[in-house]
Amino acid sequence: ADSGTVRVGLLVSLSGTYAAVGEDMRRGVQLYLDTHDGKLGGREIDLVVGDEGDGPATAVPAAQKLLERDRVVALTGLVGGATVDKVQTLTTERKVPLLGSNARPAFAPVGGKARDLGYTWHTSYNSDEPGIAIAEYVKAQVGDGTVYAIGPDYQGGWDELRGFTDTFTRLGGRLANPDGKALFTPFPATENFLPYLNRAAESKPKAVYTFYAGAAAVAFVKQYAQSDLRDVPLYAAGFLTEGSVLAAQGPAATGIRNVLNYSPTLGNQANQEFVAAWSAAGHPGQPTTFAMASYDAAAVLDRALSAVDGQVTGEKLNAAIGQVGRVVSPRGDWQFEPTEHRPVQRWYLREVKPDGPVLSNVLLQDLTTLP
Amino acid sequence: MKTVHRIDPAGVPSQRLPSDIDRAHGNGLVATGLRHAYGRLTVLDLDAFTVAPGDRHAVIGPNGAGKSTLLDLLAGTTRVQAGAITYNGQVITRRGAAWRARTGIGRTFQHPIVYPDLTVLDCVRMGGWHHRHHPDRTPAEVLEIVGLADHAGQLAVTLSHGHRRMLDLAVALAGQPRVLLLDEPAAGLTDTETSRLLDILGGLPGWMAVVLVEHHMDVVAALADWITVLHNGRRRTDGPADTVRADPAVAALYLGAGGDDAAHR
Amino acid sequence: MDAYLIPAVDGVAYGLLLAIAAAGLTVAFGAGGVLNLAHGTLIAAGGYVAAATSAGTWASLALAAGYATLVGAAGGGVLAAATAGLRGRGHLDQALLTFGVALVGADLLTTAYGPDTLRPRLPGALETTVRVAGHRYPVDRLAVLGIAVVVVAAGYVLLHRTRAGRLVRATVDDRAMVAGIGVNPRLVDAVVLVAAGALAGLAGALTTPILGVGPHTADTTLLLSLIIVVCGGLGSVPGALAAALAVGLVQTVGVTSFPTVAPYLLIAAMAVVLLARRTSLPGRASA
Amino acid sequence: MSGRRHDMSPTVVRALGRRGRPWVAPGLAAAVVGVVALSPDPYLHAAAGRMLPLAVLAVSVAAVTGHAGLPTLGQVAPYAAGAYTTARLALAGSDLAPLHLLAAAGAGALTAAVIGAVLVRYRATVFLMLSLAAAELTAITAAQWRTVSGGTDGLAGIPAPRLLPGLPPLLADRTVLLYATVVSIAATAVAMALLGGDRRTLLAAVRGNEARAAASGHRVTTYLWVVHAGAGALAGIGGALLIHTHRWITPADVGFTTAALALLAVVIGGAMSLPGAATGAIAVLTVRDVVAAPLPGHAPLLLGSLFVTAVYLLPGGLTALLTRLSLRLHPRSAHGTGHPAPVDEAGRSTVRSTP
Amino acid sequence: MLRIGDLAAGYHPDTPVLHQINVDLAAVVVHTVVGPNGAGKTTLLHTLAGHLRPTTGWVLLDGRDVTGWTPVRAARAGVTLAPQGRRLWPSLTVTEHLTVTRPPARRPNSRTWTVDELLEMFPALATRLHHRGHQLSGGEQQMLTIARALRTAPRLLLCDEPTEGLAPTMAAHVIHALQDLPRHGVTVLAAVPHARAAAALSDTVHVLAEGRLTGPITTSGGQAEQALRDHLALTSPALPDHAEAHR
Ligand SMILES: Nc1ncnc2c1ncn2[C@@H]1O[C@H](COP(=O)(O)OP(=O)(O)OP(=O)(O)O)[C@@H](O)[C@H]1O
Ligand SMILES: Nc1ncnc2c1ncn2[C@@H]1O[C@H](COP(=O)(O)OP(=O)(O)OP(=O)(O)O)[C@@H](O)[C@H]1O
Ligand SMILES: [Mg+2]
Ligand SMILES: [Mg+2]
Repeated sequence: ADSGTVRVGLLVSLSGTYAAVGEDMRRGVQLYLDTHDGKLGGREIDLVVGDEGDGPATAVPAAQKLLERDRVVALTGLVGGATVDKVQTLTTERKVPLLGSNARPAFAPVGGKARDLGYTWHTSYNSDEPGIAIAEYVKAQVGDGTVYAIGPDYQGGWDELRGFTDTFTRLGGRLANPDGKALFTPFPATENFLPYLNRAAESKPKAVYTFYAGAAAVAFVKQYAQSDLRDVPLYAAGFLTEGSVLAAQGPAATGIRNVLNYSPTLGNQANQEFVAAWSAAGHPGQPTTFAMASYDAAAVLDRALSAVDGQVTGEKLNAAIGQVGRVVSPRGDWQFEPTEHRPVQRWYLREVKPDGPVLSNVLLQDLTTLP
Repeated sequence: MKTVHRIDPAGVPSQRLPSDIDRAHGNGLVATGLRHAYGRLTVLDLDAFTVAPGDRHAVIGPNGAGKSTLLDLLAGTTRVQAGAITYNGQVITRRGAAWRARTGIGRTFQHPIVYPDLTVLDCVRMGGWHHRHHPDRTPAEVLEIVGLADHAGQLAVTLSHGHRRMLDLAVALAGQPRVLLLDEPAAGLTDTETSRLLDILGGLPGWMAVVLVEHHMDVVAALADWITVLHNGRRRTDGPADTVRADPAVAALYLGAGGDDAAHR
Repeated sequence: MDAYLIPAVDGVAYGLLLAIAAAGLTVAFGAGGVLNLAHGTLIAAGGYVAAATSAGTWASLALAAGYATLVGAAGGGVLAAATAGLRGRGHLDQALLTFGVALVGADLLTTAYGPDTLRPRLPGALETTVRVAGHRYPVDRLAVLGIAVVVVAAGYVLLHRTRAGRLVRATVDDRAMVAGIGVNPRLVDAVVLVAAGALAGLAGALTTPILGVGPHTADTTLLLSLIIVVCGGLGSVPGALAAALAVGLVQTVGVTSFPTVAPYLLIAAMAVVLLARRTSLPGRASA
Repeated sequence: MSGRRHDMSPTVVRALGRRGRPWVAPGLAAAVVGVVALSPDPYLHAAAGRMLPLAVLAVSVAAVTGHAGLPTLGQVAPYAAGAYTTARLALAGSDLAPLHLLAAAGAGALTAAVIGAVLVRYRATVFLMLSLAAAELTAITAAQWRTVSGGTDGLAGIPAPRLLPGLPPLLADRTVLLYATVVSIAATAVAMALLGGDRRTLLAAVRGNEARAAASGHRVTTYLWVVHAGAGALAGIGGALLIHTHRWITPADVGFTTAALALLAVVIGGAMSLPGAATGAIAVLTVRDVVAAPLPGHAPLLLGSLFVTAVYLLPGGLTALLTRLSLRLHPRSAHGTGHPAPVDEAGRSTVRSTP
Repeated sequence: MLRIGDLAAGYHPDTPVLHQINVDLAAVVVHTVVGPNGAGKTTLLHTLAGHLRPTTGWVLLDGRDVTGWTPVRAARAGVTLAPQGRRLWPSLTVTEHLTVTRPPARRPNSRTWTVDELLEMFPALATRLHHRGHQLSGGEQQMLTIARALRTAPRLLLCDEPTEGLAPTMAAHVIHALQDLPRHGVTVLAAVPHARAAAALSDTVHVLAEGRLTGPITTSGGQAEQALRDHLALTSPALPDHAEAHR
């Protein structure tokens, strides 16, 4: 392999509402680089960081700068689904691989034609996967009882909840929501969930399923514990209690069962190394799925770059990414699905419990592997 | 068509003016039953008020009597709460100020601000906007008449108070009104300017109807042929100028002969 | 009955929470005429300071409220100094300045406290719930209810019943005439903004234990506060209180009763209130 | 101590603002674009091209805020109407840019006319908040009306437009930049022409004293409504350019943030100056997207600093700065601009003349 | 108390409105300034009250140099302006206007007026106590402007056209009230447009024309007006006889 310097672009939210996630993702990539002498595939890496801000309006100019000024050979990161949706067209046009490590939208067809996903990869998941993965478990828990589904009113919320409700009803489950459809709360305006929760309590559900992230997750969890629903089991996509929000939620979060592709308490060796390196780097708390997926994105680039001969171009790198095969990862090994270019991976059931002095999403059991 | 007679408080019809002929035909501005209240405070309650072409109709009365309110209602600056206004036989009660101005009802303001950011000349041009293609007089000529020609290029906001009042008059004149409502045009004017004002008003065409609210009795005396005295929003007396001015009750109420009762209400 | 009573109680409690958040803006914008778009940032600053200070004890809570108030007052002082040169240049210039300050402040806050959502710790007694008539009520909200009553009453007395409040209004109307009666209008400005800042800081300490504080806090609070202050009629404490309660009720009873149009409710309600307010018609003495 | 000497004045600044030479700005703009377009850097082309929709929106906001005297956040509604009309036309297979512009202008004017019919009856803060409601409702509707907008993630990959049938689509960044520049300058020039001369004076009169204007026969509300609707057409054109330069759209792009940036750009540019507003918008976006790029995460800091500096260094906006410079060069032209009034009744037309 | 020397003031450095103003307001009487519209009467009063900084010249208060002082200092020292154009506070009621304004604490020997005394002086206001500043009639506003100024317990009251817009009875009443002020140790300097009004108001009349102050003309009794007319006729040749004729 050639040993010239290679430029990689990292586009994450460093300001605005999603900055916490963006910061975690940056830490993940940086951690991989720091633990690998700043090299990927034997090449010196020049990591150029751009700020995604609150969405495409700021993200696209930043992406354009990374692509055209800095001429990066790969673009990774990207917090928001809308951003991925827009930046994907840019990277595809320029034949630069987009290696997303967080949200992955549905990529609606354009003008009747399906999107070209040849240059689009994700180390994360499709937004509907967590719900799909946990639905069977929840069905088993509630038996003939009903489940109340509630989430934020935006694309991410729709996808997350759809994954759950579709699978759950297909399995014969019934929603407690009066109209049989999930309830969506205005986003990001809602910070007072109590009325929704008290209203939901009237339908006497056996359990509640939800997805919220960030500030809304903090408010939701705290108010859930203060509502008439407090004794009803709460199931969630794991973002509800992932990362720094858990500390802010405090004891109110205890007992929430949630689904994600990662838990910091996973026992595999890659994870033990990862968690140890995370603590050693002085980062607060435990690593998150956001950090883990970004760490993996760096790992994918590492493997792909070592397979590229000579001058690195987007096209060559993209071809090499297609060949990386099994990726050894803190979440357990996974590999890219050949057409959709997202991981085929295992999903875990976790529960918020004290782990030593702090709360943690402790692994309860494996749920399923989604193709 | 409704004919309105002037009724004085005693119920006796007062003397007729030459212009009553117009009035009988519904020409001019006729207001009946105007009532205006702010909350529970009724500030105007006027059975009838008319001004016909050629009238020089003064409205006097103590401070707060409702004179400006009356002008505001006639000009459409304030919405009519109760009562009706017709102009040349046409009901205009619900018409806005702009509409009334275009049909020929012009006015000046007691507190003249005009258009702060415009030059004096522009102020007058905007006043005569609707006649800009066929002006009786050019804006410059109007300025000449009110004596502000030297100030034509100055911003209106920088005019002295007296000059602003003259400018307000110029703006009103540029609108080529057929009925001209003047709210204390002489207040704050010097002797020189007052006499200029008298010249201007005295030289207005005979067909024009003028309503003059004024505290300067010499100005009223020089111009008015008919005087209405308002008090607490009601018509106290009205009649030919000389008669009213000679009325001891008016003098007691308003002119100060009988002490300062005016302000004690 | 029950179906509406419970959310209505929520609504009142939430509305009073918003009233506390809007109090500072009522003073600065409503009464003092400074369109303070940094209001939300001051609240966030108060919240962060409280989150850093509070440790779940009563003493630390008191300390947190005190620090937050001080920080808010200091922020208000900065704004007072910054806007001193802008008097008479209109609301838009003030908006530009305070918005700039808000952006800078937000950046500094995330640099100092990180991008995470934090939450000040309340003493355990406040974190619990009480059961009344078969329903749960969070104790912290009930406490806020009490505090809001005190804050609003104090605000009403100060703005509407004291000379200081009248001076504030007079200064907005015609500052030169305030100088003409021997009162320095700049002093009035400064006092207004410092007081408004202190209120914002305090509001930060009081509301963020319930709602959390993060990069979004400033925007959300600012928008809600603006709606409350303008709908309530600028400068009127009772008006602001009524508007806060209305917003609270819309955001609870309204959104749960009509979930399909929930996203529109708040803004539509604001528009209806404003459209119906005759005082805002042209030529009337309004803002 | 007291306010007096500093209380100077909207009047003076306003007076200064209106003395700018109107054609200097578009000329300068064209020159700058020429330089950018000649440069070989495609990033510059794309970045510059992407700023123009907001610039056109800012011009529209300036017309309403400066000339009609109604500070507005609501012009994003016609902007959205123009953008979604264009996007839907393009996705439906109609790719003629002139048609897009026309349809967008129509949709914008219609939207603004409807909103304006209600809003122009209000003033000052209440107008501002009602226009804020218009902005928020636009963004919410866009997010909820998924069949048109594609939901909160919006639409992507919208086909590029063509200038005329048979011509290649406008794809290259440089071509898009040149096209967008021509449209923006033309739209601004038309707006300037329409809002120049006596119409400008008329609006200044209406702003200065509504009661007096009405008493001179001016249909105040109608004038303001016409300006509002006309500005809506302009905003609609901005919306069309948004689609032509970005080829994607999300509801957030027609929401509060955009509205606020446009209004602040207008303040930076000097509310009375249309080219100033466009320049202000470009300055804002340059700072946010270009200058801040090497400092990821600190765009708000730089943007905030820009706003603060602008307030202090540019009282009355860029235009007033130009005027001050030209005053310095030709001191005689200073005549009549006035100096601190003995803080006069000027700004207080609410007192009694407008009951 | 106030002495002014070589004072020039205006709004534009090149074109001062006031040129060389010299005046000594030593006598505790009612002084008036007359002059044509636009002569600079308002400018003079504003300069004295500190609302406008003189470009040259000096102002002495009891021998202390106070040139270029601020309105706040002026008001605290007992120099208060009752401005032209009724600059009231629209959002304050009549009562609030009078209560928000207070005599300064540290000026013991000035005559102070309680709110009740002022309402007695202007009874029309007493019936409008809860009206806001902009809800008053023109004349009522004028009264409140003067009442507010008196509430600061001035030693020198600067009145800009105090009787403008007042009905004759009320004007007489206000003139009477102003004439009474020197008895309480208050010096009054009133700007009036009319020679007649000036003569009716005071014995010490200053004439302002072309940026310069002449006078004072001090006459007594009925000759005042004639003396003044004669004087004005000299300074302002355009003075017509009209007004006389129309009377
Ligand atoms: N907006 C308002 N709200 C309440 N009262 C008002 C309002 N406007 C006017 N008034 C009251 O209405 C009465 C009549 O006012 P108006 O201005 O018509 O009097 P006027 O006869 O013109 O007096 P002046 O000679 O002093 O100008 C006054 O007592 C005034 O206080
Ligand atoms: N803000 C200003 N800027 C520039 N010039 C001004 C300003 N205010 C007043 N002037 C000019 O100063 C001169 C004196 O004005 P001032 O108001 O002092 O006159 P005045 O004697 O009070 O007149 P009046 O009797 O009409 O009130 C006038 O020529 C006026 O045009
Ligand atoms: Mg009046
Ligand atoms: Mg004057």
